Amino acid sequence: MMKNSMKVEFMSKSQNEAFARVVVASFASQLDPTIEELADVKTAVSEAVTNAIIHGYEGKDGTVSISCRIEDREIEIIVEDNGKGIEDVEQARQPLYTSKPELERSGMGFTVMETFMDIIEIESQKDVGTKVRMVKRFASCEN
Amino acid sequence: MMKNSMKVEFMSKSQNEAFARVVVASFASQLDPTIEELADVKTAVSEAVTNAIIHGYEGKDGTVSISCRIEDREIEIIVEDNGKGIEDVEQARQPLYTSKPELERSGMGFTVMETFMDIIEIESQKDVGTKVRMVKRFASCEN
Amino acid sequence: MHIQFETIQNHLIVKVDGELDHHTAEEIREEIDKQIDSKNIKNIIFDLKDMYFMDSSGIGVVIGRYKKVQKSGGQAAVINMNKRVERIFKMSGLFNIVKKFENRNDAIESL
Amino acid sequence: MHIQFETIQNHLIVKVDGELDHHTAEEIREEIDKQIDSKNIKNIIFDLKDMYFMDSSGIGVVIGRYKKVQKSGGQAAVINMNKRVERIFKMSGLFNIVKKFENRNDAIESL
Ligand SMILES: Nc1ncnc2c1ncn2[C@@H]1O[C@H](COP(=O)(O)OP(=O)(O)O)[C@@H](O)[C@H]1O
Ligand SMILES: Nc1ncnc2c1ncn2[C@@H]1O[C@H](COP(=O)(O)OP(=O)(O)O)[C@@H](O)[C@H]1O
Repeated sequence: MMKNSMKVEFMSKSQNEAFARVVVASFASQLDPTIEELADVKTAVSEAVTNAIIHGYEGKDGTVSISCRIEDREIEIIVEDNGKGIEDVEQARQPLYTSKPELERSGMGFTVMETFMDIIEIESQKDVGTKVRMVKRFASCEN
Repeated sequence: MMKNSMKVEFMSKSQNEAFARVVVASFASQLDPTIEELADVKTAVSEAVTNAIIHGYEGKDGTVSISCRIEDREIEIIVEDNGKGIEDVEQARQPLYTSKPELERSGMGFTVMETFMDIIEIESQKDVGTKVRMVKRFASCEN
Repeated sequence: MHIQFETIQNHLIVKVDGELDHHTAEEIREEIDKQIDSKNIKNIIFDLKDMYFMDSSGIGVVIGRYKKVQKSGGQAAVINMNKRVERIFKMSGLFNIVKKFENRNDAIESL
Repeated sequence: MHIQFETIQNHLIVKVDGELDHHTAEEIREEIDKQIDSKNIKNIIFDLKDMYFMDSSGIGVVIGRYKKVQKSGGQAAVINMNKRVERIFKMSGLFNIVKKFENRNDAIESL
């Protein structure tokens, strides 16, 4: 059984969105996912990290953290910020809901995460921060 | 002026050596280093992380951390473990000195780090751990 | 990320290569709007042949450009999209406002 | 990492592709030693054409194989090495024990 874990923390700067995708993809690649599965993970991570930067910290300085755990064919990814939090998580999860239409946000971030990952759980507290937990199970490899 | 920082922590497993190289290289690539400069950084990181895993933790479970800070054209990389520590740092830095010849270690790890990075500082305490601080200054980019 | 423009009649063809995320969206948005504002553009055609990554920030960019050209009676279209980007377009209902064509000739003829 | 073997007369040609670090060193070491032990090998030639990364763990692997073939009077050589790997070889004095050749024919002729 394959077990591994890592945690990465970085500044809430938009150039770190691409960095976050590379880090998680590189870690996930130990499980030999398909290109499609890896793209799913990258997209979901991109959404959660972008949300932390623009909604959690609203462009101000802060730290975003990503914890990853691998077990068997499964990867768990937790993206956390200590930003402003989400008051109504139910509403936030609705497709097309966005609190920042002026930034041309589409309100599809959580929908994308839900579509590409197997599990997504959101924990958030106003003025404390947000924690998005996502799990993806990769198909068994042939070898 | 470009400033950015990140920290990554991972288990002391040898498959994470490649992961560590990718993470640092991906972060450093923000500074548009040359391929050669990026390879220098990857090699130095590989040496320090390998040392933490085989000498610091001696194959046992532990956590290795890497902190990176970018400022202007400079990257600072700190690789840390909470392993057994180095009793004689002077001796450890000698080319060809290794405490594990039975593992076919060459004793060239610190020499490689010194050659490829501009600054390397080692802080270590027996049974507490080891901290290797490295700095590399990238050539100014033309654009 | 790399962006290229071509104007054919009053169609603006925008080829976005690389990654379209929140970080690159801002630059892409600005550059496209500059083109639309400075030239006599009616319709916008996104060529996504070499777009390797897009997340929901890209949806926002496309909707925003659609709204902009729509104001003066224009339309938005997309060509050369891969399966992955198509999935994100579908998920967000983008095909209700942006037409998909196989290639630029089909797009130009139909718009 | 990917490793390929070819035996020409009593020369073992080992082509290591990819990354040679501490993690991959163990497998490389084992596979090479199995070849040396099971075949009638005298000399070992490392073909590093597609080795994209090597750190000091690679030095250990090369020295170890050199010592092994040397016991029975064999030699070690390296071909197709890039500038980077060459620098690491130089730094560690490896050229005192391992000869460098341009290609396999030169190596086979001279060993
Ligand atoms: N990390 C976060 N911190 C605070 N608010 C958040 C966070 N993530 C999401 N939200 C809220 O949830 C809403 C919906 O998020 P999402 O579906 O990703 O769409 P979008 O990012 O396009 O607005 C956001 O508009 C925001 O109000
Ligand atoms: N993180 C560490 N923890 C404990 N000991 C270390 C650490 N890093 C290096 N050392 C000691 O320093 C010696 C020299 O290290 P190095 O030059 O990298 O050569 P090598 O790894 O080939 O032994 C090691 O053999 C070991 O005794």
